Amino acid sequence: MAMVREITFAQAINEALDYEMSKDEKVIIMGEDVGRYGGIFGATAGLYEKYGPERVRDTPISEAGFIGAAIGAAATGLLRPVVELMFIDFLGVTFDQIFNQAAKMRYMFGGKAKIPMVLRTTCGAGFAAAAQHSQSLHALFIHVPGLKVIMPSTPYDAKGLLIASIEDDDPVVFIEHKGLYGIKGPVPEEPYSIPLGEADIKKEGKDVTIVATAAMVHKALEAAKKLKEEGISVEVVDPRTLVPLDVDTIVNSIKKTGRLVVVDEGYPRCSFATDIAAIAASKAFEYLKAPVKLVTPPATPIPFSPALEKEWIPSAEKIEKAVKEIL
Amino acid sequence: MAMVREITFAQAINEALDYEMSKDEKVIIMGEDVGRYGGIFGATAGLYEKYGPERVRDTPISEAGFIGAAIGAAATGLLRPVVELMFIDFLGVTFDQIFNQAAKMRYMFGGKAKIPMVLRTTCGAGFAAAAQHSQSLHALFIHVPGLKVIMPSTPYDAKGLLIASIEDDDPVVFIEHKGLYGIKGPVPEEPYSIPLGEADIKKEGKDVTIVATAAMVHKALEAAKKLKEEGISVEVVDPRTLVPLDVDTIVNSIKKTGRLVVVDEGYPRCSFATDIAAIAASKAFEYLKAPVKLVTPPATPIPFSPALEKEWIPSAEKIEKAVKEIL
Amino acid sequence: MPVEEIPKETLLWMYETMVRIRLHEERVAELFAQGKVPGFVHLYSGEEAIAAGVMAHLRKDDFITSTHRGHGHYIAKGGDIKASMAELFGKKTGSCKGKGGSMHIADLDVGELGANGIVGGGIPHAVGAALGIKLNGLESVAVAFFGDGAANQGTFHESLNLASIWKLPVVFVCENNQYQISLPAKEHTNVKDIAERAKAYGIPGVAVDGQDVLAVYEVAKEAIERARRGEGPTLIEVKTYRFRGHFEGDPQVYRSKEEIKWWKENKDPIKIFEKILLEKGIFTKEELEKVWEKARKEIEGAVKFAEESPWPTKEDLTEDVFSTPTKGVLVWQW
Amino acid sequence: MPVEEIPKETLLWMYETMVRIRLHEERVAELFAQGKVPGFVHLYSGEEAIAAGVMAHLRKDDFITSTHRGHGHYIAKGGDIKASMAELFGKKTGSCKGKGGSMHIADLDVGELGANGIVGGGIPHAVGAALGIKLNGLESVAVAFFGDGAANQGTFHESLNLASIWKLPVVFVCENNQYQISLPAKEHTNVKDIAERAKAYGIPGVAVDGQDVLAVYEVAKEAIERARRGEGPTLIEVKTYRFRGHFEGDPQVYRSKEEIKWWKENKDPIKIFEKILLEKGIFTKEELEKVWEKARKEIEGAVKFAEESPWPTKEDLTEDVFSTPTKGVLVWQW
Ligand SMILES: Cc1ncc(C[n+]2csc(CCOP(=O)(O)OP(=O)(O)O)c2C)c(N)n1
Ligand SMILES: Cc1ncc(C[n+]2csc(CCOP(=O)(O)OP(=O)(O)O)c2C)c(N)n1
Ligand SMILES: [Mg+2]
Ligand SMILES: [Mg+2]
Repeated sequence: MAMVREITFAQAINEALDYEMSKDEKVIIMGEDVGRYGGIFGATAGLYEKYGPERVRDTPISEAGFIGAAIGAAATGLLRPVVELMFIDFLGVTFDQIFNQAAKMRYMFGGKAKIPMVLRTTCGAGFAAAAQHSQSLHALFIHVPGLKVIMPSTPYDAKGLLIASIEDDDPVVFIEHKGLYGIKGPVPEEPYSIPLGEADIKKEGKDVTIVATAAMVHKALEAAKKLKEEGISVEVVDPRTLVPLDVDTIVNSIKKTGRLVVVDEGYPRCSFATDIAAIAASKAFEYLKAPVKLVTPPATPIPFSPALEKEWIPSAEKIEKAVKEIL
Repeated sequence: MAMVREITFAQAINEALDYEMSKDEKVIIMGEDVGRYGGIFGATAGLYEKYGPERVRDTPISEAGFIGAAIGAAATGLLRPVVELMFIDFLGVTFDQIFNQAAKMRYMFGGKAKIPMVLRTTCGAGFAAAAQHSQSLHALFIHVPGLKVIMPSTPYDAKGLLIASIEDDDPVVFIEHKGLYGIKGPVPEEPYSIPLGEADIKKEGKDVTIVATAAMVHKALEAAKKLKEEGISVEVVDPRTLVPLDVDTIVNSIKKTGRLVVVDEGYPRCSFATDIAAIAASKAFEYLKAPVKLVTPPATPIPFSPALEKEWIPSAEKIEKAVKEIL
Repeated sequence: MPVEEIPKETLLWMYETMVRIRLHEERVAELFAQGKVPGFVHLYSGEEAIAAGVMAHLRKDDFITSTHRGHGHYIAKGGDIKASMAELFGKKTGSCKGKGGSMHIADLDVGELGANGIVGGGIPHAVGAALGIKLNGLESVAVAFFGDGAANQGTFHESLNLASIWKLPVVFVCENNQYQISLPAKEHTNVKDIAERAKAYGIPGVAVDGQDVLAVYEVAKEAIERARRGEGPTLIEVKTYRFRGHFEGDPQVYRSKEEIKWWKENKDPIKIFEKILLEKGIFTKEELEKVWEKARKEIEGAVKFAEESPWPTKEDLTEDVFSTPTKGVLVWQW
Repeated sequence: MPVEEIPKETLLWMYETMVRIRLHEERVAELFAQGKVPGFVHLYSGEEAIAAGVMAHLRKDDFITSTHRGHGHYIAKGGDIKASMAELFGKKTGSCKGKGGSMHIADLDVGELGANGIVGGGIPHAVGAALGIKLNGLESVAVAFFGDGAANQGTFHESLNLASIWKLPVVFVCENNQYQISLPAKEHTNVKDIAERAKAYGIPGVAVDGQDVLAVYEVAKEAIERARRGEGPTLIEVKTYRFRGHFEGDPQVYRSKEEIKWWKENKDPIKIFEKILLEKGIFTKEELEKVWEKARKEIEGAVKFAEESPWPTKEDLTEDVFSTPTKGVLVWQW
């Protein structure tokens, strides 16, 4: 194979959507401004022109209504909707449909329902978008049994995981970090699928394990690079799929390094960070040589001012510091 | 003082409400069937008759509407609403109002707003009420900065904490476990307030710390009793206030015992259980002599059949087993 | 609608359906009182004409979404009473393997997309089913059932608007039984007819007497045919009354015994229908009695089946969360 | 409303308010382009007559709830432009200490209960404010502003219903600027006038031309006086048009340059008002020009203040989460 071309994360998402729509008529896209506008972040660009307004469907501001409709359509088996919640921050107006309906139907109905739908949404701070447009709320979805939760960090993972998600017969919450849309990376032109539930070791190392997702993977890699200069070898584990979780890869890494730092952009408590720490404390305790470190934002809403926001988001410096504290 | 009379948990809640309403005209109650019916679990019984339909207000099924209204009323300073969400499971239709509005207003407005409101709600399995009427979703509230989260386990705590919550100027989520309404305990007739943020050691011990809340406190005490017969001394810590959290009391207990079991009726991941485990792993690691054990339900929706539900809920037996595993 | 214009077998089917629902509900009430059916149980007695009058027009490939008060919809849509009775008991042979119970009974094979414990939760699902129908070019329709209380939930508003702008083959049936648990409808809604709300979405709305199955049949016919023709949604408000408490065990402090008695005596949909069928000489008394007998047998058979069925076991607890197997685990064995 | 019936100082105030808003918005657009104002910025240019015409009837002890497009409401309700400009810059002297920004500007001291980043999120707050007013026996009113897109959100429905059944002193003002970001209103709503939706709640509804401040003034007067008299809520739909993109940086692929041009040339609310004021000889050209001058100075002063103000610091980050101190901690220093 020739050198793989590089495309952006947003383009990778777009390719996965395009491929699935071309392959299966049942795949449709619904959401606010996904049509004419091509999605507020451009992820659905060109699809309205290619597949028309019936299959790329602009919706009113009725998230409970149209996400509920996606669930109903999926339950009938007549469609496989990919529905967009413009910002993850808006989940509050539609959470019942996601956590009580989509997540529970199969179980409540004794395994007789399939809900093949993907809820695509965006997360992440760093744009001075303030308290209601910057959150990383994956923990709220992870908490609720019945949802698969995906959070890619690279264009390659984005394409492969989105294809796998759309082809999955369960409700999948697919979370795209706004700060990643512009990053470029190698992505094969042909379609491919990355199995859900498989972590990826983004960098091997032997002194400390860092578990991080989405944008935090890149901060962790940045920190790892700096630490390498000081002779500290960091392993960066990217779970990619937060539910189900590849616990083995995480535990094996801790077994190797004996030390764990978890980096998460979600709020600190009842979070993905505490999740991984709890796994370490219960399943890898004997391998741990030092306290587990969690690098998270403070327990505050997200401030608007860039001067404050940059303090709020976990930084490479804070990760470095945390690593050094347990060495 | 003579012997303190015993009343039920539901009566304790009722007394706190009655006291606050009698004391402050701004305190009003809103919710479905809180009036004529006296609340579906009887917690507001008699208040409609005493304070009338304006202050004890039956609402339509519009949780986002009336909880949002409570928030607006609180923000004006004109009222101090105590609003009831009949089951915590219904949070999904109103979550935006709670987590993006009530929780964030003060911070977003630079400290200029006060939101003196209490959201009372009920949680807990054990009544064959199935997947949408049995959940314990406190983790979802704990996750979001800006909410105080209270979860009492005894009639005494219920009264004192509810009085403190209503007198607090911040949005408080006050969670009552359905399985506790009927339990009796000593409760002084006079009003009293238990400071938010103070854990209570429900039983002292020296071999293992169990952290548990609400109904799980009683299961933990049951297990502790059995274990005592085998010579194992268990300390049961009831945080009571989940936000803010009395970390010191928890860490001090681990310091003493060197062992931790967390028992929680919430779903396992990104949960109150992982929270406490993470605190132990990061802040009490040097004291830990054994892996942290988490006793939680499985990662499934809550099954209807009593035959399954009893397996789903953490039991005293499972707690006993967990304790023994780390001894 | 003049009874003469309705095929005799449809009349019989509606009568049978109403009787089967009534007997089912009254039997479940007993079983609840005996402690055999646990949990929250909301019965449909008094409202049978709605399920029967609407479902008379539906086919197996049509879809419905239901509510916490869903037994009647399930039965009328063709659900299996044996499986649902076992479900109410929490048995492994139940339609949801005992995992759902009364509030979550579903039968996707007959297009019953589920009862729902969340008021208003199922309305958008019907909209989605209708979208699926439309995009697949099918002739089916979807019907959403919900109560008067549900009509104040945000999902009602959003769903009717979506259905209207997208011109979907869906019919909204609001079962106005005049109470939202203890709250009288006139205290939660400030319009005479909830059907008037249709205008807010530019769709037809019609209010009808829900104790008269022929009236329900007629308006449902028009709405469903309209939907099948691709002309879009309709809101039907059916005025009715529930004969029992909100749920079993409800002390009903909010309404008088006289009120309940009046409705039972004067507005029992089965009695009203029966009278017409007999007066017009469409069926004999004996023919109708046979319907009761047959239904009674069916229900007793279902109860027996449920009682004799095994409980689900520990192993069943963690099954049925996901459909597509994946790597990775659902963490809980700490 | 005949301009003669409106007090001259009110006319002047409305004109001033519209000019201040316009100049503010156009200046903020520049500052955004220069990178001085970060984040999402939704401007109100073209819609000024609504804020001015409604707020002309409000007092300091009345309440409003606003939207993501909230600068106009804030200014018209009496908010301090210096404080809000500093807020837009993210400075410590901002009305929210830099923590809120454009989408969360609030000034509780003048009854402005906050802009809102969640479409429809503020509507229930106005209902609650009105409930507070009613239970305290006050004469105040609450006004909820929101867009055409917001009228399809569940909170719209629930709020209007609550206000109606409880007969609250609240006025709902739907600013129909014909777009929900890129979606034309006719594709998200299937009724000619959103005002028709009032009937679904048994309250009055009225549609009005939002480019004509006198028309807005008139309908707002009636609705607000009605609310003050304790006669309950009104829904006002104001037909308007936004002159700029949905937010700054919007490529506006969804509408033509010609359309925008037409509106700016023919339907500029300031020009329309100006013409009447001059034609009727109520103010001279010079008097009106002075208004612009004064407003320009005010805004430049605010920009200067904002530019010279200090940034908030690390220490500010964790302040202002809670108001009542408690024991226990907010865990994050792991
Ligand atoms: C979102 C939500 N809020 C509240 C409830 C509690 N609840 C269950 S049934 C009911 C009343 C429903 O009234 P209506 O829609 O008229 O139906 P009915 O019971 O009269 O058939 C309520 C409030 C719920 N299940 N879901
Ligand atoms: C609940 C929610 N959904 C979606 C959005 C994203 N969003 C912000 S403004 C907007 C359009 C609002 O349209 P409208 O109500 O007409 O107000 P306008 O912007 O036209 O003034 C959308 C979809 C949001 N902020 N909140
Ligand atoms: Mg009802
Ligand atoms: Mg608009």
